[in-house]
Amino acid sequence: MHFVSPQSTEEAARHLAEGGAKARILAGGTDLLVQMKSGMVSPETVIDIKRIPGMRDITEEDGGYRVGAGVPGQQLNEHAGVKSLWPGVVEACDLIGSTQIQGRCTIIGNLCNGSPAADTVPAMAAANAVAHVVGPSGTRDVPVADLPQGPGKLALEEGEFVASVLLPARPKRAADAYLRFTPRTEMDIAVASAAVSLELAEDGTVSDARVVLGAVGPKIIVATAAAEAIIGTKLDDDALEAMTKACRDAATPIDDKRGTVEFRTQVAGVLAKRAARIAKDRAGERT
Amino acid sequence: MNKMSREKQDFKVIGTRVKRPDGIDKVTGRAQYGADLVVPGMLTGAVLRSPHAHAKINAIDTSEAMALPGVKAIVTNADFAALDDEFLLDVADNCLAREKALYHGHAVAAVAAKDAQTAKAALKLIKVDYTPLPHVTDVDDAMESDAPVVQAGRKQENVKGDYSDNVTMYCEFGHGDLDAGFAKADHVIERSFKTAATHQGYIEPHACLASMTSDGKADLWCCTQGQYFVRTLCAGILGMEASQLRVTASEIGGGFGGKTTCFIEPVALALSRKAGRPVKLVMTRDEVFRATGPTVSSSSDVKIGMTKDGRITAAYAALRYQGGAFPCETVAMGAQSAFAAYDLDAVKTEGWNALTNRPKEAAYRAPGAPMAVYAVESVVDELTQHFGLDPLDVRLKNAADAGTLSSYGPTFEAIGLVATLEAAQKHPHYSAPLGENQGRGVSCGFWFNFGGNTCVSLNINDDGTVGITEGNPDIGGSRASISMMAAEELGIPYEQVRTIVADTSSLGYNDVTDGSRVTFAVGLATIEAARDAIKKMCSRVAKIWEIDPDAVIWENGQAKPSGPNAGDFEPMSLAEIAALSSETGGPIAGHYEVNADGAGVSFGVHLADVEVDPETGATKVLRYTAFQDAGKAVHPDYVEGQMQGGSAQGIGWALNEEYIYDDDGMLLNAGFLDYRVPVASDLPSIEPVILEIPNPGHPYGVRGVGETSIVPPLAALSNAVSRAAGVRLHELPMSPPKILKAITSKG
Amino acid sequence: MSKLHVTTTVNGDELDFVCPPEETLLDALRGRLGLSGSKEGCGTGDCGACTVKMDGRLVCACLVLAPEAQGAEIETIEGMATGESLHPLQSSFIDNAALQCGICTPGILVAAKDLLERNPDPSETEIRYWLAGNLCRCTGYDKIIKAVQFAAAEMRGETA
Amino acid sequence: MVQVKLWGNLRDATDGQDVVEVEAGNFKQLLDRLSEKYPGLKPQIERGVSLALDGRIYREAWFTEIQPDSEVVLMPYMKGG
Repeated sequence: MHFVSPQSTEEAARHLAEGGAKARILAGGTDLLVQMKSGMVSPETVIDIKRIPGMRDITEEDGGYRVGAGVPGQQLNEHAGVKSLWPGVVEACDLIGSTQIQGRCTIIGNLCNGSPAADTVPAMAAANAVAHVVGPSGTRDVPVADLPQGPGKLALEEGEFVASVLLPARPKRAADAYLRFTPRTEMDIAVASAAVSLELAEDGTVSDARVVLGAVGPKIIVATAAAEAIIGTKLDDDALEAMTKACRDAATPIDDKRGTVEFRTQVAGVLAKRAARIAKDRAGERT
Repeated sequence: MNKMSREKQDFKVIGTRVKRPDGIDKVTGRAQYGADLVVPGMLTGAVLRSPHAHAKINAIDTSEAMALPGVKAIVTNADFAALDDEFLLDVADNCLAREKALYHGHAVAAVAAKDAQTAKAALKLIKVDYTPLPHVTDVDDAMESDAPVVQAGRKQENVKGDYSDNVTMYCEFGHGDLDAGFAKADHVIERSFKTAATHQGYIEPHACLASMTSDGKADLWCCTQGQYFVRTLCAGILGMEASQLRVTASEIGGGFGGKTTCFIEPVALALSRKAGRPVKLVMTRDEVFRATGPTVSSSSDVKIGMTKDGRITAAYAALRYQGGAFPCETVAMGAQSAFAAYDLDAVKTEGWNALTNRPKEAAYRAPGAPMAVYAVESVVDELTQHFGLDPLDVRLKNAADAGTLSSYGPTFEAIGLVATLEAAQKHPHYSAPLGENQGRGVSCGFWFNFGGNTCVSLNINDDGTVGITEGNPDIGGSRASISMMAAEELGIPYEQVRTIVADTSSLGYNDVTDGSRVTFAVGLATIEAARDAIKKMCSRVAKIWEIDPDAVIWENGQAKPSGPNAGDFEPMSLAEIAALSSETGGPIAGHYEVNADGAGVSFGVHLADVEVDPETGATKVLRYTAFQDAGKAVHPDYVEGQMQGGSAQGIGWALNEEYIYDDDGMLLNAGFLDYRVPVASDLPSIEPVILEIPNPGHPYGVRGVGETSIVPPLAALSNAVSRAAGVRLHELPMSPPKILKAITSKG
Repeated sequence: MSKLHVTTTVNGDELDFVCPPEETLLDALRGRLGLSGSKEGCGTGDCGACTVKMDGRLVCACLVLAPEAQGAEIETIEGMATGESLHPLQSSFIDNAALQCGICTPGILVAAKDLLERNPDPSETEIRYWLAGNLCRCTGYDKIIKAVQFAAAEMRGETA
Repeated sequence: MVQVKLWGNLRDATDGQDVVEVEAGNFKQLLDRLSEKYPGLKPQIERGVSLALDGRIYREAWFTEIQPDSEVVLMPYMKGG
């Protein structure tokens, strides 16, 4: 195995392209090292991107925030600006692993690991976050929601990697929330999860919403019908009930060691309902 | 054995909260655990494990792996001695498979190489020719007459009936006329239960360092609950003489019963013998889950009859346990424990053990009892709900006490169950208000406790301090407790005593640190060794004073004349006597060797409050109180620690912990991510309430305390969930999908 | 495979070692630098026994590649006491019987020290969540939480 | 004579009796006599048994004295964790 620490994204992309399927990007390493130890992957080249300038920075951009691929979870959680603008993304990030994992894990690693149960991916997708992709033939910006293609699969070309994510600006009276279900309070993988991002009109009516479910399908599910069920409402019980049902209809989970189809479907709806209420309360406070 | 009771005495050291002698080493990272020792020329070992749940091993080709540069030795079962002892043979076959791989993760071969990378690479080059065989992992399936047979010819003479050859033993306990008892009941409830296999979950993986030379001498350093037993097993498996194998126990990073046997130690010795170099072998966490002892999983039926005023008229339990691919008799312990808390006119328990394609069961804190008591306490609770009675009242009404004919045969001596139940009833926890979706559960628990083979040497140093050599790894503060008992008996400060754990060449045989035996049995031997030393000191003083040895007594750390008739002498302190030891006949030491009995059974009662989320089935433990008869608590902090630790393990067992197998017999959750032991944020503060009812079998009234606390939590949690959610589960763990399903189907 | 030369600062001392690139920081600390106070309980970041501080943040040393430590500042349990003086947390763990087998203790102490540096007066819930990544199988956590609270009070000057 | 209480399934070896009588002054004698008188008990005794004497459980201890009026209960060999 080779260990390289490129100084620029271009250099990193070159290593990645040269290494092909046997090269891996190392940011926080909290997934990669586990996979290496279990023998799931045996990379010939590991590309540590954390020494590339800017990779460990959170910068303000057009009223939103750009988060570098090397920013550890704890750094994001500590960022007052991001926390205020996208509290749901931050709480999703905070749920990944332990304090120690927070010292290393990154939201982009969480995205690129390709797990349908990743905590930050539904939250970023609900936030309309945009991934900045660097590759051998240049750069492109892709909505986070469009990247996951299935367990371990992303819509990235060979040699491409995600260098940063933009959490966009948003108006006042808008907020998000993320909830997941795990058997333990911490140190666990989502059995089902839901992120809700919404905007309120001045009278408190939901003017826009995005509802995204995790761990209930081979990839995140952008539950458009669920969002439509609450747009134009004040999140009254009927609207929430309709949203809950729409979430359950959208879910296509599997039975595995972590949960059953029945349980995941049921709980995804419950989580979306609860997350919507939290997001609404938060939005009400952002005036 | 001196049975002098000190219950009324004023203790000076016993009952205080002194600092543990291993504290600084453990908070600074200096303590040396199994994987921490390094010696020159050391090789690294690694083990190849079966990818099949059950397969015949046709051939193992190691030639390619041996040819890899840096590989120094490869061993298989053929490198072990030819054995005829069935017990040893099972341990050996579990360490390295002989004719068949019996479970997913069963060790098949092992490598020693210059470093870990090379050893790992070599494993991939070993070619094993397997013929996969049909497998079985569920206990009820394994008992069916047409089940795949894991090992044939292991059935004991006591097994009757149309079962498969997997059923290795049967047992039955009890007394009285069940039919007549059930006829007297106002209501009878019969339920079936299942509990999953759970792992001890010690944080330190098994690790050892073996060094064997060509003249047959060997040293072994390992994390174990019993270095002497490791010596017995390894010497047998390697065909060595015990005297040639010195085993040193490292600091141990948790055991809970799981480190009472061998998994890698004979393998490391065989590798070292073959390579002519020291070999270190350390398990990964994955290997720990796949190939070391979880406890049994169980299936059971319980039937209990009760009168409307809460008197149990008859009780029956059928217990079916599987302990993996090798015979075990854990079910006998369960069958004896099931109804131990009750005074019953008619009671019967039956137990069966079945072989399955799972790892060989190892002891886990009160082995066999938690799953049996869970089933019994669930049905007792359901009956109290049926009649609308108070759960503690019902238990008090039926509680076993001194003179009760126990459900397993003997008549109880003094036991503390009634006092424990009364303490629970009076505790503020029991009357605290509960909110919506909250419920309170109660359960009793029981464990036997043991004594066993014990040697202690107590040396009086010439400066008047004391060194104690004992042979049981310190797993929960026993070095401190042993020093305390010696200080108490000798009448000197605790700080002047140091206790060390000996290697197998430095002291006679000591049983494994198990059965909650150490503070009881080693403590007893320490007190007797101190008395032996006192006797010798008194006789030295008698010579100095030129009086009869019987005229010298020991009081507050001093030798004194027994009375005015003995003469008028200034008392001599231990330090003064020690300083003159050379002049008065040489070094002074006390010894005691015993196979201790009289450990005294122990009871606990736990109260658990939970809240169940009706929309997700999630259970949160809100409040937890554990009451236990501990006998005299030598070091109350460590007694509390045992009660809290056992409770936490029981809570994990009740809610989330389980071995999950797929249809191919593969273990799906061999890691701490998906084998969910409780984390700090999962638990409330666990309040321990110690009751000190002296054990008549120990000079200070000490009772074993380590194991009982894991027994009550299973039913306490299940009973609490039943009251919080209005649904009763009959299966552990009570994972959220199961609870939600029960809530949903209730409507 | 080519080995890498890594220079890193551990507990204030600049140290260096040579290792294969796939070696973890935990293996390098234990095997190459003789710092075996950090323990491997799982190797997958699920138990916290290998907790060390790296460039100001807690990490599981088992999930860091040793070459990543090039130029880093690392704090381990071996650096916690100052000479003969134990850190208040270390003393508190002994005084409050917060350890039984002790295998999880180094990781918990390193994590708790970082907590108290960030938050000198954490609530019980905050301590429990902060330490959720440090498994302890012996104690049921109760005495650990109390020992952290006790040390925190002492460090705030509110000696009991 | 000492009365020895057996656990349930051992009845198969003693013509259905729960309690048997043997002449014994200590545990060793008791186990020897039991094996002689009831050869069906021998496999279990060889596998290991504990004995409860007046409520106290002993795992080995051949020479523990037994009084004729003692309560003696044969139990399986015990182990802990």
